[in-house]
Amino acid sequence: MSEKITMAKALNNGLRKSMEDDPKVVIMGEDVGKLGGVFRITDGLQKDFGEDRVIDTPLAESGIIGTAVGLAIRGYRPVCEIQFDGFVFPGFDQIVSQVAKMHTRSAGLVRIPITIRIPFGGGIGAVEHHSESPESYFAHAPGLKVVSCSNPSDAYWMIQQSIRSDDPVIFFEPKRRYWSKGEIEDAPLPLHRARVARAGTDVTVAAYGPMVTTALEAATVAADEGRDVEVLDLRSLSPLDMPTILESVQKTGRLIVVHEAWRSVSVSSEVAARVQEQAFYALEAPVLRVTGYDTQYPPSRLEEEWLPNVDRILDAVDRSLSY
Amino acid sequence: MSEKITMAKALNNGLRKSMEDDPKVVIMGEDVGKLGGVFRITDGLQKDFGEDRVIDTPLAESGIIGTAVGLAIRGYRPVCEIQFDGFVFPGFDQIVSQVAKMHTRSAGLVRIPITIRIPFGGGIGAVEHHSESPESYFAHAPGLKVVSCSNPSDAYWMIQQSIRSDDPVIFFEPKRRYWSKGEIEDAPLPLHRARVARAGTDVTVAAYGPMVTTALEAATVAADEGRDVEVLDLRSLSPLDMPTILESVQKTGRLIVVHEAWRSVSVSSEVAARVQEQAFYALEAPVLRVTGYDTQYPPSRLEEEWLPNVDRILDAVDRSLSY
Amino acid sequence: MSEHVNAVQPEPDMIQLLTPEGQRVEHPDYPLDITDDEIAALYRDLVLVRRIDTEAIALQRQGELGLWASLLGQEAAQIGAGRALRPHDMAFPSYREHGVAWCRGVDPLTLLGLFRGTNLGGFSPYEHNFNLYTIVIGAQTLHATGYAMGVVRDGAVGTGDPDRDTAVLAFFGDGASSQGDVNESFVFAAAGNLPVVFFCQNNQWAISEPVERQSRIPLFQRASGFGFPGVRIDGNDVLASLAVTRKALDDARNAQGPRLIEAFTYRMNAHTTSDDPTRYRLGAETETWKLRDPIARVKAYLVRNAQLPVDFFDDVEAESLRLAEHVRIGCRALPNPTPASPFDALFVDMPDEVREQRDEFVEFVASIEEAAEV
Amino acid sequence: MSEHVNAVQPEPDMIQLLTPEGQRVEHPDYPLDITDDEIAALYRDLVLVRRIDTEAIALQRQGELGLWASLLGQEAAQIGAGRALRPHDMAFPSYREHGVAWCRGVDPLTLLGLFRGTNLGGFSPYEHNFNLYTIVIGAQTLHATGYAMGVVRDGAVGTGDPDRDTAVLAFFGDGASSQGDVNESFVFAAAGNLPVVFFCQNNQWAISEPVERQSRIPLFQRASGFGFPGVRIDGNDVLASLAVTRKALDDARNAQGPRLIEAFTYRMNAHTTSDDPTRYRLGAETETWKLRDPIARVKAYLVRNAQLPVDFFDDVEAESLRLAEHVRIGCRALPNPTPASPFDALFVDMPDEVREQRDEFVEFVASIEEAAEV
Ligand SMILES: Cc1ncc(C[n+]2csc(CCOP(=O)(O)OP(=O)(O)O)c2C)c(N)n1
Ligand SMILES: Cc1ncc(C[n+]2csc(CCOP(=O)(O)OP(=O)(O)O)c2C)c(N)n1
Ligand SMILES: [Mg+2]
Ligand SMILES: [Mg+2]
Repeated sequence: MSEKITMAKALNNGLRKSMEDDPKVVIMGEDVGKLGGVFRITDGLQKDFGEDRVIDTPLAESGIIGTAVGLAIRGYRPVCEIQFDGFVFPGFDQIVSQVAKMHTRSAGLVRIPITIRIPFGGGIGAVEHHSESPESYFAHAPGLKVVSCSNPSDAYWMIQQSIRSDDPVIFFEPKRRYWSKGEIEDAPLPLHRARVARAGTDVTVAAYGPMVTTALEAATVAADEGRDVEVLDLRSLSPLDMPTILESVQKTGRLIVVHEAWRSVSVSSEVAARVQEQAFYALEAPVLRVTGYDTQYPPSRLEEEWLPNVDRILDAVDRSLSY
Repeated sequence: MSEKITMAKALNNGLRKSMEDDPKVVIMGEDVGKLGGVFRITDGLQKDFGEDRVIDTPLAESGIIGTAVGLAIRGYRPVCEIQFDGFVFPGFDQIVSQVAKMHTRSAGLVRIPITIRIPFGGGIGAVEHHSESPESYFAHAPGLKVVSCSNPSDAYWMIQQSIRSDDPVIFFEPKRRYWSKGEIEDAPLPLHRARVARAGTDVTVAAYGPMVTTALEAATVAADEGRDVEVLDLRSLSPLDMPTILESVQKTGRLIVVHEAWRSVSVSSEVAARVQEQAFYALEAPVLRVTGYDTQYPPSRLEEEWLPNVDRILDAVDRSLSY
Repeated sequence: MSEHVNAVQPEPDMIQLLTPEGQRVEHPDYPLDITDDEIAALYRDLVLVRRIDTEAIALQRQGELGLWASLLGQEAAQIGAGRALRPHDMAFPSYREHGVAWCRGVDPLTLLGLFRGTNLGGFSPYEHNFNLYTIVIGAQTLHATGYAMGVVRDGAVGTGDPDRDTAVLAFFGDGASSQGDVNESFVFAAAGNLPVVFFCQNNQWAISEPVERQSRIPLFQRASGFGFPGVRIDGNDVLASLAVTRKALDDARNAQGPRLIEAFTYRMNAHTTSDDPTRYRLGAETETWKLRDPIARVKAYLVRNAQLPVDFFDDVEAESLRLAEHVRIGCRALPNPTPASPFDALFVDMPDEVREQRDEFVEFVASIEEAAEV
Repeated sequence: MSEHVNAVQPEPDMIQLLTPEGQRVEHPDYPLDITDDEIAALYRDLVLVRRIDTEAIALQRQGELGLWASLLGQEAAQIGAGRALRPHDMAFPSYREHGVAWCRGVDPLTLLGLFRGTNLGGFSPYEHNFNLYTIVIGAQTLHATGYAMGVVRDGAVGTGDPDRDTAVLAFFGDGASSQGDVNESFVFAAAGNLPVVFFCQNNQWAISEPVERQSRIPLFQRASGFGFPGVRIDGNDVLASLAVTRKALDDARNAQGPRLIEAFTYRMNAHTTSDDPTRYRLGAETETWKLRDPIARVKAYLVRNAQLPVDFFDDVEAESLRLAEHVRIGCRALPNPTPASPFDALFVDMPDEVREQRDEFVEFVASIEEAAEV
């Protein structure tokens, strides 16, 4: 085990490693060069790898994704940075109609090994469009793989695995955890495997990205109250690691899914729908969800309450156990 | 009751009525003028209402939606036509970041009464991007209302209700049913109410848009086998009419959700998630789903099999009843 | 031969009516009939919006605002454009147009909610014919274009009646010029011959990216590719901004179609209070631009040429202090958002499922407040 | 003064090297050294791709294809451009570039799968350096631009080595010129000085919308707004298309940056076989354009000037009949998609959940086939 580093640094190290390992890896996006990105995730990379491999693009997300597709066809392995979650939508068409479909369209003859990095989620006191959780949109689209890291070690390994993936990966980074520290494990889990972040027997709380920390905090509080909460870090939102989820539910009989994203037609809807089907007799309570409400992301003075938090998770634990 | 007309004609009549009733209603899109749209839904409207009210726009979906937002701010009530389902994505940013958010952003002081018509779904032997079912993307976004009609009467009434709605409505038209005929009812249901399309006691099949007909066909076959299937036409995908859905599930204890859209993170995920939570003790079997598979929409020579059909629904009925 | 190419023009002509030294100069195409009192009024605007900006930055430092996007250096471009508008014209800002808001009569406090996190804008575009700030780069240019379509449909263009004919002014930045939406706006505006003026504040930077990352030719020339006139002005010259924008708006309202103005200016501060420009640009560049300060030249002109009341400059200074206090005190007094507000403002016609979530949330917030009180 | 406006030019100059009457004319900027045999080869191309088109329309009528997008009238633009490409250049078509595909050596049967519904394209862009058809309007221009970024990064531009230096050719239509993606391509290509040539077939119509709905100035002028050269050619003149595209590609590969070519041509048929143009355009217009037929003029030239084998025209005709038969028979023999194919081609690395759905689907299809056999 190594020293503790921040998630931001872990991502930066992971990107650097990928660029060293494969000369076809290029980083592209707004302000990724000298500035190192608004979150400094690409800090120093342009200096070390040059302007040809760390590309400050014009300000146009469709252009970023669309040219990445062309680079991929030419044999490159582009890593696109979307500056904030709310700014991915001008590139949405290129993502769902081109990135996601090109491999099928070519009967498998073209590979589009693009990684699209998106800092996501709230809790940083930002203005509109800077705190969104758009992962559900992408998890609906076949042809995309969607993952999110929750700690520095996963950040370090998962970004490299995503870049190495021959399939396109939408990589969600929990921006409010960028500065939290942790050690880097010696070896990674497979990219699309969920992880038991805390073993427990009474109820399962499944989360990902920024909410894993919150779920673990809730589990700690619950433990004081004599409730043994198992916390799953889903890590991969598409595909979902159903065996790991089902194993946990078989054990606890109760599941709560937590994310910041809006509730309706979201990743938690899908988890609930699958679990109630695949573990019908194991469930002692309905799958509950603790999520962002179905409103616009609120002004930051309200975000602490609006976001899923320990209180709301504990409340769901109570409700689940009361069935 | 009147004579039978096609859904295409019903929509055309509904649009005409809306334009007569309110001079602020304008229709805009690609080829909506002289051509009357590729499906002729706006046939004759430009001739009768002039080029100022039926606008052939430049070929740019973001432009269509974005200028519609401006027209709405100026007091107009734009009805945008997206030519085919697969072409809504260049306009996705304007829809989810502007159309959906403007009312909240202005603390409720601006209204965006835009209707976005999207012919959707497959089964017409078309090429790529012409057979998609993107409704789940929109049902995830707060600030949008999402509906779909399944028959000429609903088409006639729901399009008018959508246009009259002071909230933005994404209006999904089942293109493969455009030419199916039906009578126009004298009065409509409220826009966001589901409808019992066929009463039954053994199992509920909930569908919308093109799949309602298919569900009814399946119910007829099932009846021969002595199974009494209730068919719900959801009509409104956001908001969902949960009281009607729950009432049916309380009665039958079994629910199957059917749509052409991809399964993962879709409208059926949401229905399943809500029903298992809100009718946990009423369910005698898990909520099952009969949907498009999580692949790209296949080449048309495979679409008949790929799409949900009577066989697959009947199979789900069997599975549900076997619990 | 029909090959068209615009060579790179390193320093193309810019319309200038007031030199950095405060010299009034004439331009044949843009005669400007303006009294010294009117110039003094512009001076007051410039000073006051700079003061609002200074105060907002201070408030951000003190933790009262989450963020602020400074307009320092761009006052002239904004005040000139803002004062060129007629009351019934409509303006569509991006997120930095505090000076334009000022000219429209928007109380600066109204702008602070977004940056303080008490609302997402929260004002009506109709009150001052000034639209909400738009953060998604370029999106507002299409809204302006659509609004202009509405103006045409209302018959409020080219009638010759100045109280009826209406123009629309759309603001965007040099970075924004690369967005599809901005270019689609040009397409729609040109094809429809719409009464919209596109006002690009080329402040040389899009966060850390210099304008050369976006374009290899001056941005005003973009218009020529779409078939309407583009012009570059000295964006630090309030008189040029006023005269050229006024003419462009007049052209637009007289059914001459769209116009593009590129205001050549400079972002003197960081992109926002979150940004650190020392990582990507040299202090020397900023120093050079200080010599072209938009306020100093107006003051120089007034001192040298105008017969102003003796206390004029002191009065403006005093007024700016009062305004600062208004901003300072008012900001802290801005009401926090109620828990119900995101739900209440979601739809005109609230669905039951939203109402249920609202009630759950309101109750939840009340319960933690109660717990906190115990 | 720096006001720029392009007045509407009703009939701007077009580069033409062969008149509709079959007269060879010279253009100072585009000298074309071409033998009569080479022109004869172009004639053969033109005739053969027209035959492919005719045959495909017939197949659609017979229910063998779901749809077809006819290139009738646009053969010259496409063959000229296609023959200007070098083998290692890359072409990014839209969905109507059957003539370009032909020049790249793509078997016409390869194109039919998409329209027959047996696949979604299903071929490798690498085999002939010809990308898959792209239906979402404009998307491919960004792919071409990104590919050109890769070319630059590979050091395959401006080296002076003709076997190494590579250019990219991106096709789009007049309607597509309005899409954000196309304009963003211009931004990226200009800012990066990329070796990409944008080839716009202005066939006057985007389904039912005449080009005036998209632009009030000639489309080749769009490039000037982005700072690179644009040129209009007679799109019904295969020699102009060849010469101008060749030069543009050479410029691009010599690191001169992007180019825009507008081929002024006409869509003689319906938009696709699903379309009914009588609803929106007059037959007279089509009649006029018949006089500018791209094939007739080449034949006229050859008949008048070239020393061809006596059987030349008959041979081409015979070859076209054989090609038609190849298309006719081959189309019907195209393999239907297997049930597993949408699943197998979804990812390189198939997740279990996709595998499960695949197995379920394959089993389901087998079960109905069984049932049908019973
Ligand atoms: C679609 C989108 N992408 C990215 C951003 C993040 N962002 C905010 S401001 C900015 C730079 C804008 O530059 P410019 O248009 O020149 O305006 P300026 O800030 O200089 O006034 C960027 C990239 C955004 N707001 N919207
Ligand atoms: C994004 C998108 N919107 C709409 C369509 C539907 N559509 C197909 S072709 C076409 C017209 C294209 O016109 P143009 O670019 O001139 O090409 P042409 O068909 O004339 O070759 C339209 C609107 C589409 N394919 N993609
Ligand atoms: Mg800028
Ligand atoms: Mg065309």
